[in-house]
Amino acid sequence: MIDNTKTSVSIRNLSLSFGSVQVLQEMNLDVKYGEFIVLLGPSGCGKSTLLNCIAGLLDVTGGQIYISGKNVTWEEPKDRGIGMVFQSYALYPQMTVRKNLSFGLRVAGLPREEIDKRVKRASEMLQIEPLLDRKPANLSGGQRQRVAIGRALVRDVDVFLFDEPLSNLDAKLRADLRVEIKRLHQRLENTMIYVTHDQIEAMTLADRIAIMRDGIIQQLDTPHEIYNRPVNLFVAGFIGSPAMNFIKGDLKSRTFVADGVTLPIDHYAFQPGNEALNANAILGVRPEHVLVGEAANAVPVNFESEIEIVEPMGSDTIAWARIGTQEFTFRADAELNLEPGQKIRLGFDPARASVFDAASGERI
Amino acid sequence: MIDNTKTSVSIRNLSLSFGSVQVLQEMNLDVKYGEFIVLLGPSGCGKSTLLNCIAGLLDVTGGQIYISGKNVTWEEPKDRGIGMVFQSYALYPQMTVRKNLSFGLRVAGLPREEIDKRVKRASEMLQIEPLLDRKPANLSGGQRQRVAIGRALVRDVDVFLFDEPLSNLDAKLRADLRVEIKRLHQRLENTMIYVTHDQIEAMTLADRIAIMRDGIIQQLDTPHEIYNRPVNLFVAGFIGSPAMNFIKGDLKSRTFVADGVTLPIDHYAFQPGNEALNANAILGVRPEHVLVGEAANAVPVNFESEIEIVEPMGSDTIAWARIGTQEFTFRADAELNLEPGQKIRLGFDPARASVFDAASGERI
Amino acid sequence: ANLEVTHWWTSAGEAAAVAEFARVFEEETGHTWVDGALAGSGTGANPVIISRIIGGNPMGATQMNTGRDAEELIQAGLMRDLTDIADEMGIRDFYVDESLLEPCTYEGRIYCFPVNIHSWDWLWLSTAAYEEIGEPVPTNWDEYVASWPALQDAGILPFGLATGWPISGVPGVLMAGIGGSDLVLAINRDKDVEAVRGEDFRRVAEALDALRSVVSPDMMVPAFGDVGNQLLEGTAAGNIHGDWLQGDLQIAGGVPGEDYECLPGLGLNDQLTGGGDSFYFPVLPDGTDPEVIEAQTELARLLISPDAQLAFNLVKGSMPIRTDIDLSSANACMQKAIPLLDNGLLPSGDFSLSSDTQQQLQDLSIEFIDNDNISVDDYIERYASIIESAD
Amino acid sequence: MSNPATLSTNVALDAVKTDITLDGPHGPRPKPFFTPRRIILYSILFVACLYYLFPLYVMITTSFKTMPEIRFGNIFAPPIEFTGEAWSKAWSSACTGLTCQGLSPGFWNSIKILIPSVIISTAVAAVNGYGLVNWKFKGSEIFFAVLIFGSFIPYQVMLYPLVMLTREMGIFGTIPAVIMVHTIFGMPILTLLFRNYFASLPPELFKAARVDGAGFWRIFFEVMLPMSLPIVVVALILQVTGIWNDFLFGVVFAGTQNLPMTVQLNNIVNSAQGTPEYNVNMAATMLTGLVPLIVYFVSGRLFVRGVAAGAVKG
Amino acid sequence: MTDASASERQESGTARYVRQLFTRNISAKIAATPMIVTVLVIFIGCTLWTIYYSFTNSRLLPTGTFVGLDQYTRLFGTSRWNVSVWNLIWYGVFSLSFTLVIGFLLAVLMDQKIRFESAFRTIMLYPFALSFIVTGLVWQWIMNPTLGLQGTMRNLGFDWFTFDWIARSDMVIYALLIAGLWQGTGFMMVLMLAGLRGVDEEIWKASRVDGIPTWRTYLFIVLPMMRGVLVTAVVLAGSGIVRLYDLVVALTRGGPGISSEVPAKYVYDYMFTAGNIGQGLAASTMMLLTVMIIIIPWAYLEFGGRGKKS
Ligand SMILES: Nc1ncnc2c1ncn2[C@@H]1O[C@H](COP(=O)(O)OP(=O)(O)OP(=O)(O)O)[C@@H](O)[C@H]1O
Ligand SMILES: Nc1ncnc2c1ncn2[C@@H]1O[C@H](COP(=O)(O)OP(=O)(O)OP(=O)(O)O)[C@@H](O)[C@H]1O
Ligand SMILES: [Mg+2]
Ligand SMILES: [Mg+2]
Repeated sequence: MIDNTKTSVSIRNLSLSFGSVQVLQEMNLDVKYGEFIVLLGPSGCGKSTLLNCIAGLLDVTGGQIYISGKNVTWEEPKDRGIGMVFQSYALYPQMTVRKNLSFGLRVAGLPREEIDKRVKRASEMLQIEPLLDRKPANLSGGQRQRVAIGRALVRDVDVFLFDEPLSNLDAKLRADLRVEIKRLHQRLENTMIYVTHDQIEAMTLADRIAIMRDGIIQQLDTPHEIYNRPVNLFVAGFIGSPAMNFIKGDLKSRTFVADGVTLPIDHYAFQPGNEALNANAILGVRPEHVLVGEAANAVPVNFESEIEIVEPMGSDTIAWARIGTQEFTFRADAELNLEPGQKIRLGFDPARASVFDAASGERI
Repeated sequence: MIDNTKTSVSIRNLSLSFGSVQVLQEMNLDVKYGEFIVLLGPSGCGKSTLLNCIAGLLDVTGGQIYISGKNVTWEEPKDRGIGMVFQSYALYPQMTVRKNLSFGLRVAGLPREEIDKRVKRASEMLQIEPLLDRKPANLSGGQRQRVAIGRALVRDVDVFLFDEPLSNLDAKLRADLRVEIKRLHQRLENTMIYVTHDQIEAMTLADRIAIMRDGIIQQLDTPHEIYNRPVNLFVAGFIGSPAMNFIKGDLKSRTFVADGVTLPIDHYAFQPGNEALNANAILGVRPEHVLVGEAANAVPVNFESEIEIVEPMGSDTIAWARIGTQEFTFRADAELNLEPGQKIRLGFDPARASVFDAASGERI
Repeated sequence: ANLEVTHWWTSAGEAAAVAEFARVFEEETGHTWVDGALAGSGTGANPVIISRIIGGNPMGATQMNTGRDAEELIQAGLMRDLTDIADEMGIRDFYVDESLLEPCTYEGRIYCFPVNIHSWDWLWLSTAAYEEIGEPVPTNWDEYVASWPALQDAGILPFGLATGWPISGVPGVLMAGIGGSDLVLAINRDKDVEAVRGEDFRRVAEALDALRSVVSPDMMVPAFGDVGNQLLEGTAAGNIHGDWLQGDLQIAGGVPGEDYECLPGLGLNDQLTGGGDSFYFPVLPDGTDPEVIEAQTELARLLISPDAQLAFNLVKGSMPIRTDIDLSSANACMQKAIPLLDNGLLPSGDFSLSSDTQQQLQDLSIEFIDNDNISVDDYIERYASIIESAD
Repeated sequence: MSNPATLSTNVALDAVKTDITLDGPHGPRPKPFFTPRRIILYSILFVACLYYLFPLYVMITTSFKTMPEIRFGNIFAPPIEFTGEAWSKAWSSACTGLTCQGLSPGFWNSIKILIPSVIISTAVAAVNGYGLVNWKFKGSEIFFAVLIFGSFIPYQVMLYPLVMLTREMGIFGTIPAVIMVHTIFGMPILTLLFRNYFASLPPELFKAARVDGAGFWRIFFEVMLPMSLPIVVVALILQVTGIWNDFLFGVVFAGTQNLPMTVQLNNIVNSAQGTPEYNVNMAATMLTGLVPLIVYFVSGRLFVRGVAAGAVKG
Repeated sequence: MTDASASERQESGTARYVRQLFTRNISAKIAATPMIVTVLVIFIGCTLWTIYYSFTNSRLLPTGTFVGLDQYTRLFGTSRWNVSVWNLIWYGVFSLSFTLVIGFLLAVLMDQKIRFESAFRTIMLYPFALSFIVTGLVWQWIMNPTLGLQGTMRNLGFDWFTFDWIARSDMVIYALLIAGLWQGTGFMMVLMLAGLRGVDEEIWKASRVDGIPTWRTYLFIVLPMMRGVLVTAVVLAGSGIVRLYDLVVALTRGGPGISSEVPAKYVYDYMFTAGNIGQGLAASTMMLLTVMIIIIPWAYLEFGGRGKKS
């Protein structure tokens, strides 16, 4: 049976189809108590669907869902011990904030004092006390989302589900609320499952990130691992901005040959057993791991190239060069004052690079 | 008189009101031939309105607009020598790409061969030849936007107006098209006026950026200047992510005192005449200009602080600490492995900081 | 030429009668009668007719309520002056009653021709019903009222009634029959309010009160033609309705004196109230084909010609407006009426009251009959106040 | 690592023992389709449908019965002696006054009125809506508000002045008069419909066309109209049914030569010649209702969508 | 740039502005004329005409002299008018509340992911395609006490069966109601359904997570969110009610007695049958006033409210 002491949410072989379209496929996922899991993936990959299944808003086609050790596969949403926060806030527009917070509790028949207590606590925690008697129409986006979180909060649940809660907000508010959600999590120590499109959110909030594609989890790991050791091309390309450079070439006895340029990558941390592989391969190098000018000479792999385009971005500059005939992007300090046409030395540490099998896309 | 040889678009005392709401106020702006101007500002500040005035899609309330030296204030849009690209693409859905491109030319009554020639040239330039016989519904977002650009291109105009052309695209496509627009500009040497919300776009594309607020241009300068020498608090806070730290304190004979902490900022480049000012002031420090640990000791201003929150973002980490009682964000290399609770030395170079008058918000 | 003639004679008998006009018109003049029948009696047809006349698209001729209605149209110069035709035909010599022409006369000129004397003053009785209860057919209103209980016991409707306007004529008939000629003249012609409040009118009101106790809406049939059927079948014993009901009775195969009986003036009065259906000839717009105007003239002449009069009225069951017609072929009921005509006609409400007043009186009577809460006194009072304000 | 799913499973199962029994769903069973709730639901809907269908049923059956059957039979019963006589009589030989041509002349008159009225009223409203959205002028919103207010004025009030107006214009009693009246009274709701629709199109399209140099009509015909097919269809449907069902304007303004079918229907039903022939009446009623019904059934979804679209946003 | 030339440009700009105001977008202005003329001449002009002549004693032709409030005094002293007004109020209240309630209930039922939804919808909506004349005739036939439903049921042996509302003064208004509802509820249902479907799906999810029973969600959350649809529905239904005429004429002709008379019929009868235009127009003016009372709050909500929001 499920180990109650460890998993808060456990998903077993979950499948879900809409008619003939299989959206989730035999999915397995275990979330520990107090963990902050972020679901990340391209649009339509099934993130919301998974969240709705956990919440009980969709009837699953197969498999089981356990929350706090209890099989809730066919339980009503309200009995699952979950709270949910939506992208569109989904506040009841004609009720005041206070009523929005308390409506579910009143329906559940809680005593008045208890309701007041909980509303008070939640609104203090989210600093929305001054708003309690306003209607949602008179709140800003950030305030609305705070109320929506509050509505989940008053219900005293074990698991919080967030479906892109911040994507309707502007960049600044998004950053603020992100920090607030982080603080909330540190304070409540609840389990949180959080869907987003925003990598920054994912990286900064998550204990673990699940990268999904076509209803299948590609990689479930800490942000650090996902960033540094993506398991396949998809994950590697999906995470990071600007995107990782993918250089096509051949892996031959620990050297990588691309367009005749030979890159010695023996410092690369191969997956166990893959050290001696010869294959068509793709070398992934993050633009921010590229060293420029003098510094490049300090790392094992370095080469000279001509800068084609320069995009200054304030503190940093993104520049395009080539490795052989292939495009190569890198990030440099703005102080370097790079110019198109300039020849410059570039280098990277193979230990921080990734190598993928060209055929399967898997990390080598 | 307007100097024909230099200004492509010239705006003189332009005002525009919707009813009682004054959206643009006595605006003046001169754009040189071949210049790439980006309009940046919060939502509702009047960016689109300004663009629409230039295009002739809104009747101005007062002032004049000159394009290529000609007063076009009351000219029809088609007679102004402008092309416009919209956020929503605004392709005619019932026409094929080819017809979309040629519609304006047909309206103008150009001969068939001329039309074909221009459509051919534009579609080659934008690599949309294979799409010419499709309808917009069958194109991807990026392709649609390319067609929209093509529609401006075929008209052989002097000035291109872009209203957030990329904000409907996803991050990856946005980056690609950004580069393409940059290439197009390098090739056509047209004047371009470009509205965006995206700082990265603004920084990377612009020759000059105009930061707008409530219908008034706050600062019009190169990206470098705007980033490094914002003229006021608004510009300083608006540009840069994470946002600049603003530390409240008092400026006294070239030292800055905040919450009892004294920061010697005599390296700061004061505006001429402001060197000896004593005032309530705000010190602005960009998180990415903060030096951490050992390195901090090399700069004039440094102090010790405790880390409160850490947001890992892949290559970098954003961390929150305090200076006195005030929040202080900084960016550090991910390799430093910062932890909440850790004590660490922070420092910055006052030469790269900004000091503002607390009352007026202007740079000192 | 084609001449469009509008009218609302759409019930079986009426339609057959108007067909006689058309036939004679076409036979004798070679013009074509374009029939513009408009159903829904005055309510449905009047707006169309009036709006067409004032809208400048008049028909060649039209039936209309004789009387005050048309006055304004005449004033506005929209109706053709027929005085010349009338003089030429010597109309005053043969018209059955000068009073009939009065409403057609405006400032000494004649603008319309009444084509028949139609009278509401008839009580129709079902022979079959009285056979069923084994009583003789009543010979006047009082006997008829006395027979109601027996009829009701036998499950026969004492009084058949159609929904809508047919009820509107009943009060007038009762007034003439029970109240007598003087009362009619006092109220309708002289607008004498005291007469309304007097004893005679009270008897009329009481009769109406008695009548409303035996009519109920759920027994009403959709059209007055259906009442005719009820009489013939014997499911209803009596009905007050204008002479044109006879047209329908005959078409349904009824024979007067055998299948049904008729009592002009309710068997009480020796004068009939005469209204008339009149034809007006709108002034045709400039540029109209002279032939059409000619056809109009000819129709005007023809409508009151002896042939057409006879043919029409025999079918319609009404009295001709000419005294010089041999009515020996008229049926038994009409024969009964002929002697009454010698006593002169009582002017009908149409003639002496504006349609506005008539509408108000009709509204009142319909309300009274339907609503038992309105007492006889109320009825009299309200009737009086309408007459008081009548013009 | 061929299957990423295995990967995630392995990673996940670090924390959990793998001996979970995978034997189908646990917990309360999903609800079956035929719950009592759903049975009640369908029953209510079914009863509601009976109410809506009953008149249609009565109309149809009655129209196929003979008169004796109607008199003595039962309103529910299907016709015993199935006869289409009433239909043919209603269509071609029922009498009004002296003319016994049934509804057929009215049918063609209705068509004669319908086609130009529908086209012109829709076109005018489309241009109005387009102008109101894209070519606002001072006071255009006020005109629109009055227009909407006008749609609530009882028609009878307008009848008299309109008669005088059309007379002054010299078109009273002709088809152009009916067209004008239908255009006027269709204008509020149709303009609203088009205005809402055009307002829902991205304004950038219009701006792009302006920049491309197209003028009022060019933008209307080449850019806006091709995109407004759905709403045009809706407007056509509303107008076809509305104008077909009209009685008052047809009878007053169309002129005697052009009396529409509804007038004929009224004449046939109300000119009781002898015993009313209910079967003929019903057949005539059905015949008159047929055109809007066919339009409605054929256009089904569009009708609903348009009616809703026009009203919800209004 | 010298001062003189600058002010010269300024001036030419102003002059151009004035000129452009008239010549600019000339086609747009031409295209708007049908609407402008309709509004000014028909809706405003005719309304003023109506009001003006309601203060005269015009008979068959609008030629009367000014008589002040006489027509109104008479109007409110006339029992037929008063009955008409009361009928309209009763009919209005019932019809409005029933169409809204039934429309909403049906829409809710239709919203339960039922099968054959479009068939149900088609059946409920088809009467809306028929004219009131047809509606009135059919129901008159069905409600005919002897030949219709009642007669049939009695013939079948159900002697107690009574359905003679059309012939009873106190019930006839309900007969009108039945026919009116038959014609109009389907439309309301479609409106409401569109409104229901317009509610954000996430609201439903939120309320399910909150454990709020379906009926409470409909009543306390979704219904208030449909304000726009409801207002539209009320206005549409309301204007239909005020105009009520065809149905009455076809179904009851105002009877029995005057028990189903309505104001529109009063207007029509007095204007065209009784030849008393002054009286008819006074009644129309009262109807216009009623419409104003209905529509001004709506216009305020719709347009005033919208102005505030943006
Ligand atoms: N009710 C539904 N009926 C049919 N298909 C659906 C339904 N809901 C979702 N889908 C499909 O399921 C897939 C996954 O949808 P889902 O909403 O879970 O994606 P997502 O990852 O949340 O995307 P996004 O990031 O855009 O929100 C999509 O292909 C979608 O088209
Ligand atoms: N047609 C209009 N009527 C009234 N006010 C308007 C209209 N169009 C824009 N405004 C107002 O003018 C101001 C400026 O609008 P504008 O669209 O130019 O902003 P913006 O800077 O483009 O914003 P965004 O970044 O959101 O596109 C806003 O306050 C807006 O509400
Ligand atoms: Mg989603
Ligand atoms: Mg904008």
